[in-house]
Amino acid sequence: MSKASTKVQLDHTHCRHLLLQMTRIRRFEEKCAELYTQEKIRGFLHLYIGEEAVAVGVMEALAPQDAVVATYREHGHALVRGVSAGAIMAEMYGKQEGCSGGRGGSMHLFDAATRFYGGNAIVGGGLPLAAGLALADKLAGRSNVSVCFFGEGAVAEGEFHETLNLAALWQLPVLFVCENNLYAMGTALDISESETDISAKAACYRMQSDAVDGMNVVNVEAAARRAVAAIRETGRPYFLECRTYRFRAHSMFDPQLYRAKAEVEEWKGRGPITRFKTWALEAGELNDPDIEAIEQEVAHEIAEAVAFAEAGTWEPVGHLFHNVGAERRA
Amino acid sequence: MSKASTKVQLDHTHCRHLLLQMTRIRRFEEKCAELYTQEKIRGFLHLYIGEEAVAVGVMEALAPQDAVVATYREHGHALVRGVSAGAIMAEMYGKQEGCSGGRGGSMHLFDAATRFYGGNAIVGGGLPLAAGLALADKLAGRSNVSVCFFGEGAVAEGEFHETLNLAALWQLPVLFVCENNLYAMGTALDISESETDISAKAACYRMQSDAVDGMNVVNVEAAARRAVAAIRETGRPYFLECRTYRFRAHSMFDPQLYRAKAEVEEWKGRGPITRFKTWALEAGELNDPDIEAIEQEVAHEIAEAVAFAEAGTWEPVGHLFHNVGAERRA
Amino acid sequence: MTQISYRDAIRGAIRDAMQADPRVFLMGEDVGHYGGCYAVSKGLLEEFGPDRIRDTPLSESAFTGAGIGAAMGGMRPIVEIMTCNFSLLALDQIMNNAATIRHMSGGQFNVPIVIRMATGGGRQLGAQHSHSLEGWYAHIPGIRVLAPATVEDAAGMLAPALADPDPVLIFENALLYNEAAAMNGSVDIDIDHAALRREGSDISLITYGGSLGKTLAAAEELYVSGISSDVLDLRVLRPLDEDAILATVAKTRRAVIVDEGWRTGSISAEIMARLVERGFWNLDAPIARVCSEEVPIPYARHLEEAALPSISAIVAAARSVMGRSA
Amino acid sequence: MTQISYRDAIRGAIRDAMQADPRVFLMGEDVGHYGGCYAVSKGLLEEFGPDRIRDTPLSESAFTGAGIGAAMGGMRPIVEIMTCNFSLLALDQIMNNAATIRHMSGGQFNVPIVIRMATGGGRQLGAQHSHSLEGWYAHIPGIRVLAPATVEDAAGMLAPALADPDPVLIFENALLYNEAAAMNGSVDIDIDHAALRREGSDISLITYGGSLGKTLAAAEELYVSGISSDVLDLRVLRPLDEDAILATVAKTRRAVIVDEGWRTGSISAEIMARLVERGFWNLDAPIARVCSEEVPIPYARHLEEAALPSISAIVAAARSVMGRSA
Ligand SMILES: Cc1ncc(C[n+]2csc(CCOP(=O)(O)OP(=O)(O)O)c2C)c(N)n1
Ligand SMILES: Cc1ncc(C[n+]2csc(CCOP(=O)(O)OP(=O)(O)O)c2C)c(N)n1
Ligand SMILES: [Mg+2]
Ligand SMILES: [Mg+2]
Repeated sequence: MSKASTKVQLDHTHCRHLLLQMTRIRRFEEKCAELYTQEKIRGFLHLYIGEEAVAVGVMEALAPQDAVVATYREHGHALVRGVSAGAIMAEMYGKQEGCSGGRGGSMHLFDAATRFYGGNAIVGGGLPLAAGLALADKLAGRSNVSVCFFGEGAVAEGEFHETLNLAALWQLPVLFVCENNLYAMGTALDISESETDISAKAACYRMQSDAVDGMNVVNVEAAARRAVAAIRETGRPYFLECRTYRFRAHSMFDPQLYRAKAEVEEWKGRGPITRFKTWALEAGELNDPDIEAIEQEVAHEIAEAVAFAEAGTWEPVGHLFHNVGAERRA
Repeated sequence: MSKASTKVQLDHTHCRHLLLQMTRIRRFEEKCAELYTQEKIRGFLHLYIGEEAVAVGVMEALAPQDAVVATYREHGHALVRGVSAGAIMAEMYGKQEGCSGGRGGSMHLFDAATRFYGGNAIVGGGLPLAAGLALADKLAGRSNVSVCFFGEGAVAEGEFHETLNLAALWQLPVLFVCENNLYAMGTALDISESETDISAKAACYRMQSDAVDGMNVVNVEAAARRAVAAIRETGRPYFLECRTYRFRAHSMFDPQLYRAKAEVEEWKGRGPITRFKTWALEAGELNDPDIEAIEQEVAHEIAEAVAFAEAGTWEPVGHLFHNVGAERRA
Repeated sequence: MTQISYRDAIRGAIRDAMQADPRVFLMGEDVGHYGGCYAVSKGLLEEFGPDRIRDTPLSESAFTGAGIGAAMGGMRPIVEIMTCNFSLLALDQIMNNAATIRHMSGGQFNVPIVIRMATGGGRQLGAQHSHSLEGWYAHIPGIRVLAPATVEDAAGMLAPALADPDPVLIFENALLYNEAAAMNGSVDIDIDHAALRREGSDISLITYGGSLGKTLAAAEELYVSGISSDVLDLRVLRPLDEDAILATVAKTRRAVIVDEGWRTGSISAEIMARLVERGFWNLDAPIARVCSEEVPIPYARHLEEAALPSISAIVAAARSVMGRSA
Repeated sequence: MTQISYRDAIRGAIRDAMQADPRVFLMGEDVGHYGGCYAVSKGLLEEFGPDRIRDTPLSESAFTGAGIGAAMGGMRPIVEIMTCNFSLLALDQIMNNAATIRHMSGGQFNVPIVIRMATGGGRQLGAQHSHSLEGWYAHIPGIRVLAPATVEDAAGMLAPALADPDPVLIFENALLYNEAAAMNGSVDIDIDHAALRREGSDISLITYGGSLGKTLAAAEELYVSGISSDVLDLRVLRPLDEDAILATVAKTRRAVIVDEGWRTGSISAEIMARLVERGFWNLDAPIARVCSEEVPIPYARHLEEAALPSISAIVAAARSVMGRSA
């Protein structure tokens, strides 16, 4: 990959694209929240609202053959990775047209076509998988990168430590993206980590790292491009901390007793979409009609996704034992 | 505790004591090896030979009410902590007079009287226990220290990471002593850690740390005294890496394919006992009759220990279900 | 007699224990500032402070192990593992330390820890968040396993669990937290015996925890169709109250076991084994069991429902054991 | 026909697999430079190099998870967990990832991993190093569990395990590594069926893995005293070969299950349950089982022996099921 591609080209096309992607996530999830109250979507629903710049920025740096591992807060990642909104929505409806056939739900979106390896609901559980995917690529002589997203809460887990060591020791092409939104459910960072500078942890494993304003999509994209370029060049892992914030509750059950409304409002003021939109308008890269067109395009996509999900079908109960094993049925 | 007590007083009495303690371990374990070939001792037998300075130096810094957690390579720790040689030997014979009633064996020496909490055979498994013991002391307002010994192999385990974070975060009075003998079974340090400077890892958790020549008992004692004093003063954990080497095989089954004989010989040249003895003789703190007396004293102690173990009795098979639970029997 | 929820009953029990004994403290993920992921500990941080209502990092193994250490150090910790799904990360500490230290130390040390965790499916949480592992844990010698199925048991099991000098695991079925019942001020609960929740004569329905409600509903349905059931709530999954199990089946001579664990290797298999070993000649028909189907629990509602024990499956199994047509 | 050991049989199988398929690699603690803690992989590092014979740090969860990831990425990893005692540290990866990903992904991804581990007691290693967890693992849907009891199975089970598109766990009883047997050059082994290791008519002795030898010895002893036994080696603990289990008991009408797991919740309970569910009317007597006693395994030799299944206990159980005096 050429050096050039590690630079972000902020022309009209690209600005439109970034805003479109962030808007897709935002509106999609607003719709999800609505559908949740209507009980169309069930189970746990973890919204990414406020953190869109991270998934959008990082995905820009990836090639189609790269692999992605995410958490239970992964609608945005799946969407911008290229999983269709309809397939995601249908999954949350539990329909067999869903991207996981209705078996996974919100926390377990999967998609083979885009090498999207889930949707993992065990905090820290996805990190070893990403290392393994990278190991497979390395052993097979492929120059792919495996990206692993996780929250700062995962940093306290043993698997974080074990995996970072393994990846650095074995020189595995993994991009570790820590979405540091300051809370793990209701546990603030300083209640969970003795060292609250997350990006500093990479050094403990002799891993290259960077920290970036996760509310700024351009910064994230630039940092991710640098990271991915470094990984492809050196074959070694890289750690990227994205400092961000979730505007909504942890899940739909969370009364948010652990943080002040004012804090949330303050962060909302720094929202990634507002901020980027304002900048792009001021810079003249986008204009009001562009914005309007984006919103319409997104509204259309989401309406179609909902329609697709609504029209989806229930897998016959007789299929219960499908997908437990290849041939066997238990 | 006064500043003074963090200094090592190298007078005759203390030199004799240090040499005695190291010699006790050495001769005791040589005897164990012999008894193992005679099948008096069974199971796994992990010898500490070469590493004596670590246990001896560290234990000097402890008070009786402090707690100790060790690994499966813990004969030396138990001995210098004050568990009687007879009780340890009887344990390895599997006799009910053993310090764990014959239930534990070599890897599970326990002793309530000296707050010796084992003898843990899961690599890394003892670290959380030490943190918990320290938490109990802290919550109860006692100023004890809990010391946890573990090998450098344990550093790769998730429990190491989780526990160091917890101890630093909660300010628990734990002394973490890493016995870095360069190998975890046959796995050399640079095959298991991307960062081979073990003491540097403490900084990742904002924990104070030190590294010391673990072949020099005086250095270890001094470092341990500083560490324990710091813990008692601050209430915070402390990390002490002792750089050492095991002269024998990992266990009695190890053909040692992974290291060169020359390397072992080189380290033996730096052996903690030879070295300290030579120094003390040269410094005039000890003389040949002292050494002779120590050897005799130790030989006597060990002979008694073996006699005690031999004279020990087998727990009736009907007691099989004892010590599973307090009252219930399954 | 006031109406209280299972959740509030547990909170009350924790509060009582903490007031009565300064050695008791609660630790786990989000037990403090968040108020407990199921709101069990809501308000306790304010009442007892962060030393005794201790939010932990996401470090299941370390904080469970620290609980074991603290128990050996004289405290009486209540460790909350958010759900049993995450307890796998702490299993080494539970099986290799908590369950063995008394034994390995020849009885010198004991581990008076209580580990609470939520369990069960039925909320469309998918394959990683719907395990029912209580029966599986009951395999491990050296621990006691409790499954409170009623508000009364939720209120009353904690105190004896804390009084137990050895590790006690309490599995709270997450669907029960909102259940409410009228309750007396004080409860005196034992953690040794099963309880007969309904008396009948034709068949024994043996169950525990989250399946008790379904089983009682099935018993009612069966009753209407002329089949009268004993419903035995095991309450304690380890050690099993074998006498109670044998007694009910000695009376009815027929049994169905209902259990939310996966069928193979479930606690229901163990109960069948015990009945065969000591009650074989009392049996007039094969014992049946209604368990979870052997699939990772699916997200889609209809599939999840099909995977978990249902009232109709219990009724059908009982009718079949009775030799009646479905 | 040459005489080879169980250990060498496994090594040969690994070598063959690695030569045949470049996607196969072995990773685990001390598989390389040390030569494997049971010397299974001795010499393979020299032959295949450190990329394919991969020494791992002490990080059971991460390297097992990395094996799962590598399997999804197209490789065919053989992950060695030194012993099942340490596998508890990797259980989250096994149960929550390996066993569920095919299902959660709606069949898009599969996990063709083989996880080998040593199991069993009998070597005076004490409570943390003597677990027999294979039957316990058999509870988990989405994985296959194998227990090679013979040199032939040790040699032959790896290839079909690697060919299985889903996770396969192989439990090697550590006492078997030194067992030797005459073996043909090639073996063609299936991993679906149990095997009848001895034919008889009076009673079925059902077992697997490390207990097969003891069970065959017991069968011989029983034979001398006039009791003729079928000895069924389960071979595959999940999915159980229920037909074979039912068939032998249909023939003999009596059964003893022998299993090194702790009794409560053991795989032997499951076998009893299956026999009751589908073979109840074939039974002429209660089924008995010989399991490990429900204690953490003690170090002292005589106590350990008392805790594990023994030939005499099997004989006594069989005689009792036959209605003979001890
Ligand atoms: C091992 C494990 N423990 C606990 C949980 C319950 N849980 C789900 S999300 C979460 C918080 C995770 O926080 P973080 O990693 O910061 O990610 P975020 O939700 O903020 O994106 C917790 C405790 C879990 N899913 N897995
Ligand atoms: C969790 C776990 N994994 C593997 C083992 C097997 N094992 C026992 S000791 C050992 C090496 C440990 O090395 P280190 O921590 O450096 O201690 P040392 O033996 O060198 O004192 C291993 C791999 C174990 N006991 N526990
Ligand atoms: Mg977070
Ligand atoms: Mg070492």
